Amino acid sequence: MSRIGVFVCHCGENISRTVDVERVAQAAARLPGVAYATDYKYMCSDPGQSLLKKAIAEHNLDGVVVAACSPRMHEKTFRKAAEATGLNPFVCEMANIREHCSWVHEDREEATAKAIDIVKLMAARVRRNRRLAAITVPVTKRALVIGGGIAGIQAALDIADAGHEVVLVEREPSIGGHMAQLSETFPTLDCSQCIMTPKMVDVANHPKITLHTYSEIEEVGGYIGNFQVTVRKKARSVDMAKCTGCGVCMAKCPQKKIPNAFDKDMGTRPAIYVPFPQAVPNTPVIDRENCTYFKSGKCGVCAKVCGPCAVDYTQQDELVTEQIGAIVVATGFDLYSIEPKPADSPIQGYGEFGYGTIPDVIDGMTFERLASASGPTGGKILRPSDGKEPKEVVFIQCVGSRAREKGISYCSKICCMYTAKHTMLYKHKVHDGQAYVFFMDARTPGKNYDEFWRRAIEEEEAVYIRGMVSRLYQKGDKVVVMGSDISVGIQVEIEADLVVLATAVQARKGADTLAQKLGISYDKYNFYSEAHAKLKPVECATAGIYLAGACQGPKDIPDTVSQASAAAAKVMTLFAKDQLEREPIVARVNERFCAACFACKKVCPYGAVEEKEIRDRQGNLIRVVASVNPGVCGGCGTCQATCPSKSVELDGYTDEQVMAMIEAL
Amino acid sequence: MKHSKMQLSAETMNLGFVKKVELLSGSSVRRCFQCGKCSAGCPMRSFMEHPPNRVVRLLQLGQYERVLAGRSIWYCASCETCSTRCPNKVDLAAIMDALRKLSWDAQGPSKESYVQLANRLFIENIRTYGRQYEMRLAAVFNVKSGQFLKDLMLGPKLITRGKLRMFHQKNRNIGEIEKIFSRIEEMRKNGEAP
Amino acid sequence: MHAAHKNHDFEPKIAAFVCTWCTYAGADLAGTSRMQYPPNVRVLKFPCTGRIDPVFILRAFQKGADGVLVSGCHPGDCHYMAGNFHARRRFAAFRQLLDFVGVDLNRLQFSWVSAAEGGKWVEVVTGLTERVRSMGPMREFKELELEEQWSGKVDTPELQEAYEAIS
Amino acid sequence: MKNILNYSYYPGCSLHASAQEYEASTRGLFKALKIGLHEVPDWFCCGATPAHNVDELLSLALCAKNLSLAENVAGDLAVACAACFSRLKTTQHRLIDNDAKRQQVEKAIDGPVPLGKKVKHLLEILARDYGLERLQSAVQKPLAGLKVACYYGCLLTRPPEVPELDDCEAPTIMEEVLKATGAEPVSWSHRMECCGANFTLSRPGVVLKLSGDILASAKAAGADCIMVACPLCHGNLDIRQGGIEQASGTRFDLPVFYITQLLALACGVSTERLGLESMIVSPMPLLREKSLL
Ligand SMILES: Cc1cc2nc3c(=O)[nH]c(=O)nc-3n(C[C@H](O)[C@H](O)[C@H](O)COP(=O)(O)OP(=O)(O)OC[C@H]3O[C@@H](n4cnc5c(N)ncnc54)[C@H](O)[C@@H]3O)c2cc1C
Ligand SMILES: Cc1cc2nc3c(=O)[nH]c(=O)nc-3n(C[C@H](O)[C@H](O)[C@H](O)COP(=O)(O)OP(=O)(O)OC[C@H]3O[C@@H](n4cnc5c(N)ncnc54)[C@H](O)[C@@H]3O)c2cc1C
Ligand code: SF4
Ligand code: SF4
Ligand code: SF4
Ligand code: SF4
Ligand code: SF4
Ligand code: SF4
Ligand code: SF4
Ligand code: SF4
Repeated sequence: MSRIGVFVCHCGENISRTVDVERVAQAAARLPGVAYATDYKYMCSDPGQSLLKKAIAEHNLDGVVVAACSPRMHEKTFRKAAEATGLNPFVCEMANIREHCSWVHEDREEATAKAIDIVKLMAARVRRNRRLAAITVPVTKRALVIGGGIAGIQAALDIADAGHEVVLVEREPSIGGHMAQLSETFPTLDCSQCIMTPKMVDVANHPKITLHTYSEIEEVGGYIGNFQVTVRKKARSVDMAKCTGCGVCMAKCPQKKIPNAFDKDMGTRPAIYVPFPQAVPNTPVIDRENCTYFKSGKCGVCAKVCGPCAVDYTQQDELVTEQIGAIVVATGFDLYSIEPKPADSPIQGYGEFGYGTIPDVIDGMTFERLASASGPTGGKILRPSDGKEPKEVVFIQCVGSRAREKGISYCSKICCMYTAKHTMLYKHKVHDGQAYVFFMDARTPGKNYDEFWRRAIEEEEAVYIRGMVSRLYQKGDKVVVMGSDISVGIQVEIEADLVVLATAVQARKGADTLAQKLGISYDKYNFYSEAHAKLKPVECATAGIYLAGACQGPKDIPDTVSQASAAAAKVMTLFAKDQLEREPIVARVNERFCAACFACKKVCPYGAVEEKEIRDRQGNLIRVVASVNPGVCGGCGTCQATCPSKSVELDGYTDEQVMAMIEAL
Repeated sequence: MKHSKMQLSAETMNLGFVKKVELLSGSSVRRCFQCGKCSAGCPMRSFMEHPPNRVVRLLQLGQYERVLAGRSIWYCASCETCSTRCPNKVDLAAIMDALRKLSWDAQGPSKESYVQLANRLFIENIRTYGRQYEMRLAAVFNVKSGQFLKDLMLGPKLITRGKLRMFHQKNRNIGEIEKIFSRIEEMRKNGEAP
Repeated sequence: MHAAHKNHDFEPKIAAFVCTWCTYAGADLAGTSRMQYPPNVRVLKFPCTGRIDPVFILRAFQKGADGVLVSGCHPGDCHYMAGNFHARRRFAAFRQLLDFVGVDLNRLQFSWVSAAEGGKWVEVVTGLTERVRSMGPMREFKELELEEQWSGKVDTPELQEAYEAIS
Repeated sequence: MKNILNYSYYPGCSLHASAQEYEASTRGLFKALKIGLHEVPDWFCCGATPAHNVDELLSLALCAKNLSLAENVAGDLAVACAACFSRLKTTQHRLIDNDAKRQQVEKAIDGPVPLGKKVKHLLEILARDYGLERLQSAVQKPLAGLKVACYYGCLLTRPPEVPELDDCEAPTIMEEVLKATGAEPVSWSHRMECCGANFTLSRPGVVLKLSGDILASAKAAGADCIMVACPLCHGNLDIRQGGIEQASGTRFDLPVFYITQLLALACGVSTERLGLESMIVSPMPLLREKSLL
């Protein structure tokens, strides 16, 4: 740029009170490359902007410096004005002589000298500015939702209701996630299945939703607006198109004794099964590990009894590739198990609670199944060892949670509430029973939550004991609980019929593998990381990928659903445009000089640097160089500062521009 | 002091003492969040006036006099149950050791004299004989504690079964043990050891 | 309030390399709050401290700066997630290099100033200005024509090491 | 595999006094199994609980001294007493990454601390080095029908990072060794509760309570006898059993065997070498009843 215009603003008196603006303009006019300089009372006002536009046209300017307030205030304003005259907006820059000068200095001489320097720096920079074109990328308006728990279901329905296509991928044979296993839910005690199943059916029937159950993400490529996702549809051994869901196969399957994981192994299921009666889709799968046919080639009963001939033992895994514009990750959580940990595990576990050797020590989810009307006991609280109704039930909170050395250091957030719920459900079902809860703190910071907890104590007569339990052991048909009440300072011993452990919420096993496929980050516990804890709680730092539910951290249903709807809204915001436009502050690689050391690739926080193969006309590989994907690059410039051969440059902050400013110091 | 109000201020909280405990025990006191798991499993709880979790709590508040004045620390059996099960790896057993040492060095402001006496005799025994000499240990303890009749019935039984030796075993290299004791004393005098 | 204007024998020039999201905004806040500080500082804006090449600092010293300030977001607050982290690692290695070539490290300051810390910006700038003023002008380095060596080529073992330390 | 196992051996004070049956049966058993035991000459008391109770440095120095004496005898260091074992291992554990402490100790004993010397409890040697299968095949007289409560006490497993013998909450090593003899371990609740060893002298009342609970629990679980791997536990459960019975008014009549006594018995070591007559609660009626003599 060699015909730069400098416009010095008085900002009423805000600048001119301490800075001699006329002298600044005069000095600016003498700077190399400056063709025109003036000052004006209010540059951002309409007349001010007109003045700028007129000057550009009249003096044939090819660069602009507005010496005024902070660019954070008005850079957009002046770039737009410049653009209106046909100038490239990125050759217009602001020199901040207000926030950084007139407002922070009193001495007129000094302030004026500094203002001149500031203008000088910016003019030197603008001389080297390039015309940049805003970057646009097309948007595929089709969302992928990974995980079909309440989070995934809510997000999928919201996006689909907005009229966009959704692909929902669920690993299990049915959607529903943990919520489908719950009995009644705090803080209102409504039946989980009653509020959940209609939503599951809506997903199945929604014309905009493609549901892949019993499926996993195989591969993810591309970037915001343009992902390619390959889904592995595992072989169900049942043709979904033919199956009517009549259930005859399940009734006739001779393999009936397989522990039912959905019921926490308390009941059994056949080898061809749906996880629970309200499953969506209601199409069975054959559990090949336990099916006689797959183990020994015999049986084949289900195929014989199936009227529509839906059973297909030869079915193979199928790979489907989907074009996707945005991804919502909603893969939920796992529960911490108190089983012994392998020797190399950094956490020790809870041997003192019986390692699953005491049958009447169960976890919270098992209690949910016991309390659930559709559970293995039909909603009666009966203990696993002998099927008797327990009269003294002890609940222990924070098992695995908040235990930095034995388990994990965070609070699982939901167990205080669900334990309070459990004591109530128990009291509702066993009127003459007594519930005890060992706890450290009651963390109930939600709407109507503390009231709920207090109700458990005051109305349902649960006895809360502030203190933890050292050990559990079997004594006859009782489980002895060795605890302490720290308020009284005395040890407490309870001979319980049933002990329920509120085990911690943990990240999904394998969450890190999925994160690596998606290129998103996760914390040290393998929960997915949001881009900003407060202001971008549903976005991943990787553009175009959003988070919903417990995969991001322990969450109850209200929080999960809020986040899922928020993630859906973010997807819709993205889909509201056909093209994505973004500031062209992105890095570019000079392929001729790139030494292929990939130092840039290592430091890039966005994974924007790819390895690009350069081939000759015959297609022979000549060499590999770095290449920045402009759709992904965040524009931090770390690569450039890192590149030892200076082969990558950040547009808008090139070495040339920076050096010019330094020269002008 | 037992029931007097805790007056907390930067002066009354003796955190310097707590630092010493932390240094000696190699275990943080602040990590404890008062879950009470230590106290729940402590076999000696019923003999202590402050349960283990409260010992840590009092340290957190810099109220070490209250801890040392009581007999809790002397009634800890060093069974390591608390340290093993603490969710935060507060090494309470080591903290108890540290507190006993500090109390011991300060000539034991604590009430529990029998345990201290037994410890002292045990250590003296090592210094003199190199090994434990159970007969002397028991005899001297009984004399010094004034409990002449205690375990009277056991002694003869043990002797007839050959379990109590009338004469002690002495090491040939007994001089070395004395050297270890005196080197440690020397180091302490020079401030080279805690 | 800035002390009444005094005539100093020497007014140093301070170059401040700052990130746009945190420190630049922090300096803006100092302005909107009308805080006062010495006018010796010249601000160069970068998207992120991660963009700041150690060579810029050397060049600034050569081109007349008597002191250099590098300031960005607090650790963990980087707008680009990890840019300032890489910058920190790079500068740690770089300080040794500067020391090696004979720059008094008191002339160079790294700091974290967030968008909410107008006061801290004032403190940092004032502190550095006063310190450098008392040290006198930076002659040594300007006189050295090290330009060739500092053009960013990896031809000194120190720089090589500095780069390797980054990965 | 070469089957000759050789160890340096630290018996500890009790084995030369109140626990002489432990010493005798250990020697008898190891001889029968052809495992070499070479006593460290002129070892000192490890300091046991009283030393670390009030003077960590002294405790570490005493153990360090013993470790350095043991350096002169080849082989891993075999230890019979759970308390000595715990103290020696603790010393190594505390000094391995604490240079300052290590230097203090080195100064106190005027020499280096052999942190690399492997310290092993007899249980570990029998179950792991010798091996359960070989142990089983060495058994000549299976202890069929004998119901045994295996008592671990505190220090064999706690704190987990020190003994590294077995899981700190659900250990099985004693039961496994016992099963090799053909006896039957009972499942009971108090196998890792504290017996109050530290208060034997000063506060016998404590022992009466803690050890009483242990005896009661073993009895309730249907045990014929108790097996221990520590002379201090033995002292409380055996020597004090009469006192406990008197105080609680319950009759237990539970002989308390050392692990090596039962193993040696099963391996056909002559009963004269088991020190059975030294036990305060005589095991003779039980052994006769089960036809094990
Ligand atoms: C015992 C217990 C009681 C509770 N009670 C209540 C209550 O009363 N009230 C309340 O508000 N909250 C309660 N909660 C919390 C509630 O369960 C969670 O808030 C909720 O389930 C979180 O939903 P989600 O969709 O995020 O995760 P999930 O329910 O875990 O769903 C995740 C889904 O993703 C699928 N998936 C996982 N990985 C993959 C993959 N790689 N590819 C494809 N699919 C995948 C899973 O199969 C699953 O279907 C309770 C929790 C527990 C443990
Ligand atoms: C002391 C304190 C410290 C905190 N610290 C933290 C923290 O460290 N981290 C954190 O995450 N959160 C913190 N918070 C919580 C945080 O302040 C709130 O979460 C957040 O401010 C809520 O934002 P809001 O927009 O919902 O409500 P508000 O901030 O209350 O905004 C509501 C706005 O609506 C306007 N308004 C009200 N009524 C009307 C009307 N009728 N018509 C038009 N306008 C109206 C109000 O003037 C106001 O501007 C803190 C809160 C407090 C009190
Ligand atoms: S596979 Fe066949 S038998 Fe089984 S549910 Fe489907 S249609 Fe019915
Ligand atoms: S083939 Fe397998 S799934 Fe089908 S009925 Fe037989 S066992 Fe059941
Ligand atoms: S929610 Fe309650 S029970 Fe769960 S970890 Fe947090 S404090 Fe413990
Ligand atoms: S750092 Fe530079 S040379 Fe190395 S791969 Fe990246 S662009 Fe190429
Ligand atoms: S500028 Fe930043 S985001 Fe872009 S490629 Fe370089 S390092 Fe990656
Ligand atoms: S177990 Fe640990 S955290 Fe809990 S009260 Fe005891 S010392 Fe504190
Ligand atoms: S080590 Fe001491 S405080 Fe800890 S549980 Fe044992 S006796 Fe109690
Ligand atoms: S947030 Fe980070 S990246 Fe952003 S400007 Fe600050 S230091 Fe740089």
